[in-house]
Amino acid sequence: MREIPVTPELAREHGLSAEEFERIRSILGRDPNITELGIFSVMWSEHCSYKSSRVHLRKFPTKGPRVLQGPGENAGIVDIGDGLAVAFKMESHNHPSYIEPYQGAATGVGGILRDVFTMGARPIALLDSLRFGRTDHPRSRYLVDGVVSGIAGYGNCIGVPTVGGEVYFDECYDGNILVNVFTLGVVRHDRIRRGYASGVGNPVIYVGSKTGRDGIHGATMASEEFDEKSEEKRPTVQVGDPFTEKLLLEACLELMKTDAIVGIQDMGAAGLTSSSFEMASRAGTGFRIDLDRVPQREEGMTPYELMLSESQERMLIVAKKGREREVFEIFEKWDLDVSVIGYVTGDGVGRIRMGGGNVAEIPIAAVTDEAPVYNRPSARPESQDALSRLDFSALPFPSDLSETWKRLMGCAEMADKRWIYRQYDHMIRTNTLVLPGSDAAVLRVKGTRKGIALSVDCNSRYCFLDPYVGGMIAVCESARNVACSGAEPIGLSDCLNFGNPEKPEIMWQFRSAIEGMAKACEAFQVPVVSGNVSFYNETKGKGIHPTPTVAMVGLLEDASVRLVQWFRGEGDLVFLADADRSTVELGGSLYLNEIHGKVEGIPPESDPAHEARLCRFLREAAQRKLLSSAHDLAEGGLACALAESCITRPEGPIGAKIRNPFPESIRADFAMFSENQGRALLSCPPEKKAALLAAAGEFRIKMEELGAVGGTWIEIEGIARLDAQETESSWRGGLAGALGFEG
Amino acid sequence: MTGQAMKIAVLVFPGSNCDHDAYHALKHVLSADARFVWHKEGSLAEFDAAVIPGGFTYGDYLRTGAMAKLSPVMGAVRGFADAGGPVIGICNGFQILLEAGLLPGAMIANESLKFICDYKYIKTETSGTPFTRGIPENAVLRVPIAHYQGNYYADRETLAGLEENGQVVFRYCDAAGNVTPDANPNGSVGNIAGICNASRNVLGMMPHPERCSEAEMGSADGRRLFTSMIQWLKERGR
Amino acid sequence: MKARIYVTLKKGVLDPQGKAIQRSLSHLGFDGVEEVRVGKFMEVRLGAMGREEAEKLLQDACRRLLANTVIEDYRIEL
Amino acid sequence: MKARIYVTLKKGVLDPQGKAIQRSLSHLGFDGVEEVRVGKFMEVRLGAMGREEAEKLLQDACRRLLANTVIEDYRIEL
Ligand SMILES: Nc1ncnc2c1ncn2[C@@H]1O[C@H](COP(=O)(O)OP(=O)(O)O)[C@@H](O)[C@H]1O
Ligand SMILES: [Mg+2]
Repeated sequence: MREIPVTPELAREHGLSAEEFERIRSILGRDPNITELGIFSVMWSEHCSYKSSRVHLRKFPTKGPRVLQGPGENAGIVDIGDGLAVAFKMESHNHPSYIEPYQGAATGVGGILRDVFTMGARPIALLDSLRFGRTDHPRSRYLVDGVVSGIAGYGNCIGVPTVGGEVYFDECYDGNILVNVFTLGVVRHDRIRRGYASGVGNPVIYVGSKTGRDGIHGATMASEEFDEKSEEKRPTVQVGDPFTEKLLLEACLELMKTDAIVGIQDMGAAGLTSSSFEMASRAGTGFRIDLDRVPQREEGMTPYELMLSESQERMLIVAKKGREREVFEIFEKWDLDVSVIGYVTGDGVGRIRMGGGNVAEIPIAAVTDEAPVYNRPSARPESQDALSRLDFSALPFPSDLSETWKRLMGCAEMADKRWIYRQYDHMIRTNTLVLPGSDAAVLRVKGTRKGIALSVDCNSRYCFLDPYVGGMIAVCESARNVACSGAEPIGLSDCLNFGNPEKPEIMWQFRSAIEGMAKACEAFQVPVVSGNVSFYNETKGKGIHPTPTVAMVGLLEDASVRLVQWFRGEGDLVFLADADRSTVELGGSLYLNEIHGKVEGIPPESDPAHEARLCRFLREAAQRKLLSSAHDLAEGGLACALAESCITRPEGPIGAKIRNPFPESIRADFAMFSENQGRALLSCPPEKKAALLAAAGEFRIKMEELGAVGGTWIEIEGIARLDAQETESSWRGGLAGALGFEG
Repeated sequence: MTGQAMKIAVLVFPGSNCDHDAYHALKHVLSADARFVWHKEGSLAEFDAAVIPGGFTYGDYLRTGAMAKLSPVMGAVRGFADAGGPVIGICNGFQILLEAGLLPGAMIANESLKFICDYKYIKTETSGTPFTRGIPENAVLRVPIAHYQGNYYADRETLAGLEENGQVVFRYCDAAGNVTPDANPNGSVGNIAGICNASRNVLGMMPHPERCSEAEMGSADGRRLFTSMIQWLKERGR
Repeated sequence: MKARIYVTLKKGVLDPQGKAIQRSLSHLGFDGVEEVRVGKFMEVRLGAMGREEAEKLLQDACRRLLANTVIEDYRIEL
Repeated sequence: MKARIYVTLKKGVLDPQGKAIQRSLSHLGFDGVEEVRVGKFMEVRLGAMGREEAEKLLQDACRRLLANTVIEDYRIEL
């Protein structure tokens, strides 16, 4: 085999800076060979090393009485009592999904599932958070169709329900779509497994699919900006095989019932490299592996290719010495490849051999702990000022408020998402108590009375206008969604999608968003237990809106008290739970964007302390069974939330009549669509009114009785009204209509 | 109850994924003695009934159910059915029964070429099967579907035979029980959602009764199929 | 030895995929395409064996697994 | 005019279907089948047009819709 000479240029092509290359040479005391260069480059890529984000990620609260595993492992784990816990994580597959939407999204699902079942948990739910370019962008239709089919193709086949998500369309994602996928699994405390390569002499076992030349450089690809040439990187596309992953899932869970293994980790980004080095690093050990023993799909693969391949559906296991037979029997039963490829050593060095010779020899700690950490310069760009200077009084008043209201209900952002979630099996495993379509999905935990509520949220317009406030709101909104189902937020995972971190203004967005999120987490006392960072979401220098998506996990001790967002029936009273204030918030609002074509202004004020109280109140009201429904107010404000509570009911639409809670001095369009935070629209039977108001008082939540459910009109007295049936049909067809799909 | 609960096999193929759901419904909701049976088993002799659950056996690669029909356990299913044992194939289980020739016809992709997961209504066309004996004819059930290939096809002759013998068990309909093109989610010929064999002891259906066997899941209509079957077994005796 | 197997839907069996492709093509302005039928195409690598043996083996494989003769025809090319 | 289009996975791209089929065949005792790669095969009926025009049209259709050139190759037969 001809050795490729390693030069500083080659290092640069691998995404390593001159300083980083020097550092590698000084660590090794010599020039790295090509395989070693490859290993360093993927391990020190943004994707694996978090080199630009680490200093800021430390600001998140990650501890709490329920936390069994915080960030640093493949997934975070939070206790839900009764000896059970939930393991969960969110991850991005943005770049691969732009290049090949079906396979990119599919392998994104495959990857996040492995992250969760490698911890010993059985995945029971998926969420998808999607962002595409304008609905009329020539590529959007193709991308939406491909991404949704890809998620469906993988998730449905492996049998994990996709129970919720979100989708947005904005010009800023034209060239950089976001595909973030979240998985949650349930695990018994005593079955939790971690990625540790401990015990000198223990065998290192490769299981799953054979290795091919898939996605080599996938990890570094995720850390590079897009340019014209990215279309040429195509052969690195990985193809998902959900069937094999289903076998892998069952085999791994079967294996984890035994105590034959000491550690396990999936081979995700940077494949064999990251799994082997990270497992040894956590355990403070070393390893020796022989690449000739790696099951291979293609001929003539080099050590470089074998170490960097991102072939899917593979795991690395460290078993107890002498227990190999048990591992083999299980994987052979499930028709999967299994091979002992090496063993654990005690000297802290990773030694990789092939063809009888050493092909790489690297001190583990040098690759992991000594990875570069950057505190990159950050600066608020002056262009932010102009954004906040919008003169709202100059906005034209709509000629027909009812028509404007109806138009908002049918726009892609508000419209029914059924076209998407109908393609996902959201019922399999028979746990989904609240199906997609409400603020949060609720799943039962079989064998207990408990329920898990899930929601993923981020309003990136707010984040664009003020990343600190936007980050805070993302956390508050996801918590509110979960609380509207009656659950207590107990932990979250995030996916931080940003532009190029080498630009100070992007770094400013990033750190501000994190600080805002951290502030809100503290108010809720909700820990961040896992997450993911995706930088370089830029095309030709144009970045996306900062998009820190938040997936919130909530717990209901008694799932039978769960709530949904739609009104139950005639005669129920309608209340607005609010903070004590009457300002108008239109900065970054849906109304401003959709009707006036502007993303400007100051985003709504967020008061995490109030939000936390509101959530406690909602949970308490659910527990005392005081409510018929609870719906959080978000995009489109009170008017849109009211209409949603009327038309999203599975039984068909119903009307409601309420009064305008804002003072008359405020413009009617502003009052209707103002996006004040910390509000929820509630309904209850008249006989529970007194008890409900008393409960609100206990939590210092302002409650305004606005009206009642009934009739066929959705009406805000004296301002506007909609025919419930008509509104429902424009809402229902809005998404497919905007994208030109058949409903 | 004559003491012992009915012993029901829930077959497990590589890629089955509604196996746990069927097991849960039978065991925990209906208190039957449900057992998983691995696809390499060659006999069902000890069982009173067999369920072929939904899923993506062999990834649905090539054709749905194509590779699963070759598993050893399918030989046992054939023998079990020939001897009059009740067999119910749900979703992918239905597709396997078609591929194996235990039921006539074939499945092609939904007309929309999209996977569809949703609640639908089906009309019970006959009470003359072990699975529907407790459900009045024309009764409308609310049941979920979840499939990409549920577009039932049979040639004209086969279809005529099915209709004549009353082997069409369920058809997609609207909430009021009208069998209309609008109520047909996938393009199935004659709105067919489920059929049985000539001896009426093998049922294949695309909707998922195991997913709607408990009220808290949104509908308990599916439970009626399982209770019918268990009642039938009891009356038949061992 | 290499072989090719073509599996096509029988005449008269609805082909939703073909229909959808035809429709998409016509939306894209490819009006000249009047009909599309989608089939499967398998490239098979066989171990050392004679032509006749190969033919027999593949016939058998098609009947037992590769094609569903209720709705599909197949053709083998050696 | 009739045309045929063959769409196959690029070399090196994983073919989960082919893999599973090969394994099933080998379980069935068809040991002689060493590898299976699955592709698509489309039979297209074209309106009245010349050969050259047809070739051009189908090339275009393949690139824009019928093949996913990120992972697939295609071949047109007129
Ligand atoms: N991409 C998606 N995948 C699955 N479900 C989705 C997706 N987008 C939206 N949904 C579901 O549709 C419903 C409405 O979504 P959305 O308008 O984003 O809710 P909210 O404003 O309350 O966060 C929710 O139940 C959500 O889970
Ligand atoms: Mg909401």
